[in-house]
Amino acid sequence: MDAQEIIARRVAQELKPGNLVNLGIGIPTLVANYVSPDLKVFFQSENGLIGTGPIPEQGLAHPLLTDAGGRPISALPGASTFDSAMSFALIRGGHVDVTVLGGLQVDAGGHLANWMIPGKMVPGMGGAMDLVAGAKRVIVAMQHAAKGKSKIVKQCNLPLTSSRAVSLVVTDLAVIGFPDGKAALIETAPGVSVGEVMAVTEAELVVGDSVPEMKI
Amino acid sequence: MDAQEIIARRVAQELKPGNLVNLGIGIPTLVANYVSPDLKVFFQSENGLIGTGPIPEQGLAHPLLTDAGGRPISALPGASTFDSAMSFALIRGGHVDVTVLGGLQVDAGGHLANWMIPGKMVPGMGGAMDLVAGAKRVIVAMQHAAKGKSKIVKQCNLPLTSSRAVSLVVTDLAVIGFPDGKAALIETAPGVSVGEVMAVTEAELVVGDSVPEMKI
Amino acid sequence: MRAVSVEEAVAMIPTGASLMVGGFMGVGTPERLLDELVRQKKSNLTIISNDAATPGKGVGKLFDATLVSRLTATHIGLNPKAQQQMLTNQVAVDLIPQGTFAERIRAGGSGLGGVLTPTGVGTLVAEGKRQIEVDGKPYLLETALRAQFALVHAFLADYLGNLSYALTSRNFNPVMAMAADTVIVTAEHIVPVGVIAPDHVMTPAPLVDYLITNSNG
Amino acid sequence: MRAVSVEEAVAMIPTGASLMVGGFMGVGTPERLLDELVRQKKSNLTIISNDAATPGKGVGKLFDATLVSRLTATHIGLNPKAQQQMLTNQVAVDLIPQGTFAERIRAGGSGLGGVLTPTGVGTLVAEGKRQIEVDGKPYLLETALRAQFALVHAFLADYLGNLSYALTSRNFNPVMAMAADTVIVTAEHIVPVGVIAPDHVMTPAPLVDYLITNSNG
Repeated sequence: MDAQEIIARRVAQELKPGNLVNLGIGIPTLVANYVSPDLKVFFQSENGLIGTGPIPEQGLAHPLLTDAGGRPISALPGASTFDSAMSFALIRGGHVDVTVLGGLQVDAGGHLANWMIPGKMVPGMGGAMDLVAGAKRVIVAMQHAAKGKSKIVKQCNLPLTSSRAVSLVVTDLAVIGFPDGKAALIETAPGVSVGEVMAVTEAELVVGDSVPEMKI
Repeated sequence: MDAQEIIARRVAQELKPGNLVNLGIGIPTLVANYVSPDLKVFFQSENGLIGTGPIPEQGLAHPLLTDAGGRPISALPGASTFDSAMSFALIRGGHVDVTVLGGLQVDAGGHLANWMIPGKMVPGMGGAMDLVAGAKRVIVAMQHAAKGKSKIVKQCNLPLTSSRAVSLVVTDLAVIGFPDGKAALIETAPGVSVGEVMAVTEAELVVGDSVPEMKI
Repeated sequence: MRAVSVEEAVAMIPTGASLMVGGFMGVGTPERLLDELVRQKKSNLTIISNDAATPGKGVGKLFDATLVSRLTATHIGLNPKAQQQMLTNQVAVDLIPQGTFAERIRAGGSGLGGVLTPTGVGTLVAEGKRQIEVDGKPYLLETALRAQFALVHAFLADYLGNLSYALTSRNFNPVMAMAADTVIVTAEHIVPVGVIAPDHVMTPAPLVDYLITNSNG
Repeated sequence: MRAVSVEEAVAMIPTGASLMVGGFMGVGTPERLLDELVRQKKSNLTIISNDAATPGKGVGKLFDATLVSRLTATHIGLNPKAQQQMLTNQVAVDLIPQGTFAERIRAGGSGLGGVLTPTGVGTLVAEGKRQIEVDGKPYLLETALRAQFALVHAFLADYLGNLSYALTSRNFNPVMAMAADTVIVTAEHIVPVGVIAPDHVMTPAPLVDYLITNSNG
């Protein structure tokens, strides 16, 4: 199982029946592959759709039915469409149960930075700031480290996406939560020891007596 | 021609082709009777309809198609319906070209009081405050005097509906405008002299060299 | 979304609850829920509704049964019973402009703290409110409004909970369906998934918590 | 509403005008109006649009032709030309959160001075903005946004100007159709009055100033 699959499978377990879920681009998009249709989860595309389905078959793509990247998408039976003011009323208003977003850094207090690297081209935050400010639960799905550097940091030195803390971080090595506002190691990836996680994590992690392995 | 008909006929002349118009209850409602269908004026009912038509024939009333008083109404071809947030976005946002409202008092500065008499039962302002704050033009349609007392006063002693001045007042005796923020006599009703208007008006009126009669 | 009977739904509403009730002069009001509130004698209610309808109709039924202790509305001129209960201080009434009422509820459902409106500036409505200038123009800060429950009436509801409304019965129903902790819906017709086209859904399914399925009325 | 050709419509837009342009990554964008803006070389434009689309598509065409001097958007990551014009200061770009973008335009069209949003509090987005507390919670005051022209693309337009939008091409079109002095519309299909049912009209006719009637494209 590769790193992305570990992350996507583990995040999928966080979704509950009937949840309204918004998936960011990158690893978060893969989460949909591991969610059983029986769960009846609703996926929102912030360009104005609830009920997104798989990529349409050749010849069945409609130019006016796309995802937030402008790519053809399908709509499941029971889908609904709406304008952007409504789409973000749903997001900001707490009607999205779970959003899954990529991250550049998450710090020991659960703060996320995922939209800007100073000195580099800034493409814009799109819907990320509203999602972190408004969704009921914010889950960050990302690699634990990049170029050998921990992405779970003591304090973000990149600009924050929100002053609100995220709910959960799922990486290829661990699941990290923020009970009492402090980063805590909740699970380790299969075959990864607590010591191995600690060794590659810059932030201090609260560790309980026994840390279970992800069941994926 | 009775007082109400004089007022309604004269107000109707203020409506221009394609205008979006909101009529209040009472005398304002009568204005629709004197507007030619050729004008293609759109009438809005603030409970969520553009394109109100006449009272439906017996047996053709639908319980879910009503005016703001809850009475059956009809919808003309090309009508549209919407929720109350949209209805007042249209009103507050300046998309309503003309609103015609009843009045208790209008003062020399054009301020309207029409929602509350202290000491009496206060039913609520409904949509009146938004209409006066937001419509492009606000026309007050009312009797010039009530119980022998001028309703065109020096200064309103009843609570104001808005700090914004109205555009025009049409009464059974006169048309009064507010160029430069001061009440001015623009027209008199047929057979009514300038002197007669002045005699029953508490507010000072600016009067030009010649004041035309309403052409109704 | 869960399908429940009207009796079960109303049993979940405690005495003293705050309820947003859709409808405009009783048009687009979930009458069956109001009848059941009366039958189960849920009293001391805080009601947020455009108006008080008329005796015997819509929200008016709650005043007939003297179940209301607070009311936020825009106009109660056509319900003498509600007026009398206001004058005798049985009901504390907060009357606010209709556009402000709509925006406060929309803000409550959209995660906004409030909006700046020109409506009411320089009037009695401004009393006790913050006035904020933007580009030299004064506005009132009107804050978000929410309730524990929203009682909503749709024309069509599908088996997932997607809703559409007909003609002037839409009014405050869609904004209220976003501004309460729990949303309970009655519908004129409950239809299979797909009958309401995606573009015609006015309240998306995930917003609805309970759909009343008693067949009568 | 007046029916005009695309040439006449664009001739009304002066150089240096501010334009809201509907669409999301080019989906729901009035392409014919953009093509004609390029053909008539309307330069120095202030563009308010969710994104910069991609080169050759939607708003991207205006960057291809270097007609833009200011851009307010939420994301321009998929248009390298727009990015380059930002980096070389040919275009002054204001990037704002997408929900804030939607609300500012909605406020502009609804007569609101602004809204209070939690989005951006404690981030770079808060710089230079008023922070206002409501019930102890901090919000940013985000002010209304308007333009001289809104360029809107509908799926259906009827002969009066009523509009409906299809699927994800709705996006910012309805809010922009309320937030500009002059609203110009292209539609996939122009249909007789009555084809769009009253409940399915998303932009009521009185909001539309000009409907493009050239038969091609």
